Amino acid sequence: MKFGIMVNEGPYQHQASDTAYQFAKAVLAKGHEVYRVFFYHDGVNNGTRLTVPPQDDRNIVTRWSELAAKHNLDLVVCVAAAQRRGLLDESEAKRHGRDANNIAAGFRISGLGQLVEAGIQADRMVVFGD
Amino acid sequence: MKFGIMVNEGPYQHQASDTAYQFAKAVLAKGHEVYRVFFYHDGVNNGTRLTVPPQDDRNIVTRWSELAAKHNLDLVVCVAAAQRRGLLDESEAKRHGRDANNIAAGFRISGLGQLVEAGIQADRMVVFGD
Amino acid sequence: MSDAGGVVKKFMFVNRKAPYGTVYALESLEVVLISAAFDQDVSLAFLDDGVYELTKGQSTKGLEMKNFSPTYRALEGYDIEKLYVARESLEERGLSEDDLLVDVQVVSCAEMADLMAEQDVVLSF
Amino acid sequence: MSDAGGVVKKFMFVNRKAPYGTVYALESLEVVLISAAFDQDVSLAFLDDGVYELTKGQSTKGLEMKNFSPTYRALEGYDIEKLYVARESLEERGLSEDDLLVDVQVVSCAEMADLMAEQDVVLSF
Amino acid sequence: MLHTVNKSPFERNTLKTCLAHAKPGSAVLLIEDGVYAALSGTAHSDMVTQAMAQVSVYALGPDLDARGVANRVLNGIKVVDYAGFVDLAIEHPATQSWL
Amino acid sequence: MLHTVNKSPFERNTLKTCLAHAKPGSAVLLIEDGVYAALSGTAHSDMVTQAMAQVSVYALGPDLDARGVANRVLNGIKVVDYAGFVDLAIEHPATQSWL
Repeated sequence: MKFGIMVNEGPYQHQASDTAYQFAKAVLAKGHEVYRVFFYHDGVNNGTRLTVPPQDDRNIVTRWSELAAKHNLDLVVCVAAAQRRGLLDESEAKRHGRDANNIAAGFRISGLGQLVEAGIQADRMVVFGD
Repeated sequence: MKFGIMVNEGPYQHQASDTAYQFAKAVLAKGHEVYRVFFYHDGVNNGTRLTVPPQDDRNIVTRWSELAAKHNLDLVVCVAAAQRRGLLDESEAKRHGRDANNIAAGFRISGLGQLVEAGIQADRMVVFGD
Repeated sequence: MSDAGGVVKKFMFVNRKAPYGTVYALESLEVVLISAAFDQDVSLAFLDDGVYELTKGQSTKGLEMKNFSPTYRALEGYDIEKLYVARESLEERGLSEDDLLVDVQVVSCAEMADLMAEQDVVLSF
Repeated sequence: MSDAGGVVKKFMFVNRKAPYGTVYALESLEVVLISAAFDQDVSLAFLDDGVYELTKGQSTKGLEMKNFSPTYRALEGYDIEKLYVARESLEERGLSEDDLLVDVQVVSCAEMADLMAEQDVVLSF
Repeated sequence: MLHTVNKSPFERNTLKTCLAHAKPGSAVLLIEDGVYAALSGTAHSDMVTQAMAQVSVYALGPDLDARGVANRVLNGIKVVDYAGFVDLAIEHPATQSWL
Repeated sequence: MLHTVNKSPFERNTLKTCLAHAKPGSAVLLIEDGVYAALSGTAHSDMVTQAMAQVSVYALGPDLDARGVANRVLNGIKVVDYAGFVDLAIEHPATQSWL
């Protein structure tokens, strides 16, 4: 079965990203497919490679990147929400004249259509937020 | 009179940063002093120079930077909260081996002691959050 | 734009939060507008503080924020016409249909529950 | 470390949120620990879901999150000994002092209000 | 003491807890989504009206305007702007934000 | 339908609204701070017990454990892990997250 997952909150502040990650891992462990994880609202902040969590805590961003690499997941960050909050990839940074970008490995920036499309293509859509 | 201000939420997602900004402007307009604005929790995300808000919306980060420049404000971002969430200045990025930083003009990164010290030195402390 | 391959699903966007205090109402509306391009069966539910998203007379100058409430009026032009508002939520707030800036269907809690149960995809923010 | 110049103010940290669902409880505790270095008159108030921060037996392995509850036991070592817990909040939750992992003073709503009114600085998260 | 409440009383327990701890003579300022508590004809109007016997209740005008509810404010609630918020914070020796 | 609730019933109105809209035969899964609704002896236990006459109520074990309340779960509530959460999402044709 194909799952779509939406994450509406950033790392650490709310548990949403943690729960979504554990849910995604469980989906994969059962042999199902994660069609896409869509990061919206502050959820876009899960896609920054600049986090430096304490040594004794989980690294939420790296965990997503690694899960994506292992299972070829499609981690999509909403472009409009990302622009508002300062999450850019190289081409976005260039386009908007910014001198740096901060997107992490395994994440890509795209439009809200990707969320609707996930709703259409996936058999189940589950939302995690505040 | 000297005011300390704490901001606990990031830009756009919650109104906290907007209200804090309008409050700070009103404090200054009345001839009082803003001793320090301390950004904690997701509030640290107010200090990223990578935001690209829509043309017809306010630019929350730039607004803080400009207010700081005009009134010589002390905008302090909590280092521990910033590390968790991916807000770094040049020296933090170097120290943690990151290839980019994203802090905006007028913000500085420092410890939680700066919050307690603001509570001691300011005549009034006002907190804005979720 | 749609690459849905002819699939039509029932999408419901559930709005339970007040505008301006948080961005959820605004960013939810942005998804609704995009969804129009996919030829799906879209409905919007407004309950609890979500009914405040639709109040007439919003004026955001003092907040320096964008007043996005007129966009609800534009939904009709995108063929998004199923707007359901919870009667109990209006009543608790002393609001009536006349206080809302768009035409809506006011429904009971039981009717709203039936509508929700029919959906293929429920997005909440 | 303190550059308070001899000023001693009454600081209260107000905890009203449950642990783990949000980071406020953990990051609040980090401020409390720092405040100990400034020789201020520090107290902590736990009310509403904040009382859940102090429950015994927290075990976070399944969440892969850090269990920070033992830190409350360390507060005494920092001379932070004024921990006030709202009686009504415990009762609503079916909790008693025995369920908490540190010694606290259980106070009524009126007593908590008096304590709050005495403060110079109230920090809430 | 000045108390601020920024949450809707329909969504959260914040206002209720604030009012239970606001001592006679203190001030409660409703801001952001908290201004929905300032309105007449709602399920929470009575709670606020009763509280006004003990405490002064204020509401932030720009937040009322944004939400289109400025014409529904309960009698006895004073509407202030950001400058008035600053005045209240000065007038009272400490501010407690009920988040 | 599978309903998820991630908020404490003491802090927000989320669970109450969810239960008012969960049709007989549907499932309600309590996660994150929502698990506080799964406990016996609280001000909200009766509401949940009554709901169980119509809907199946589940609670996420790792969230109960983290909060130190796994030994207080109401009779009739089934405790599941993340794999059980996935099973519930599969079993029901749609999931509604009450945020």
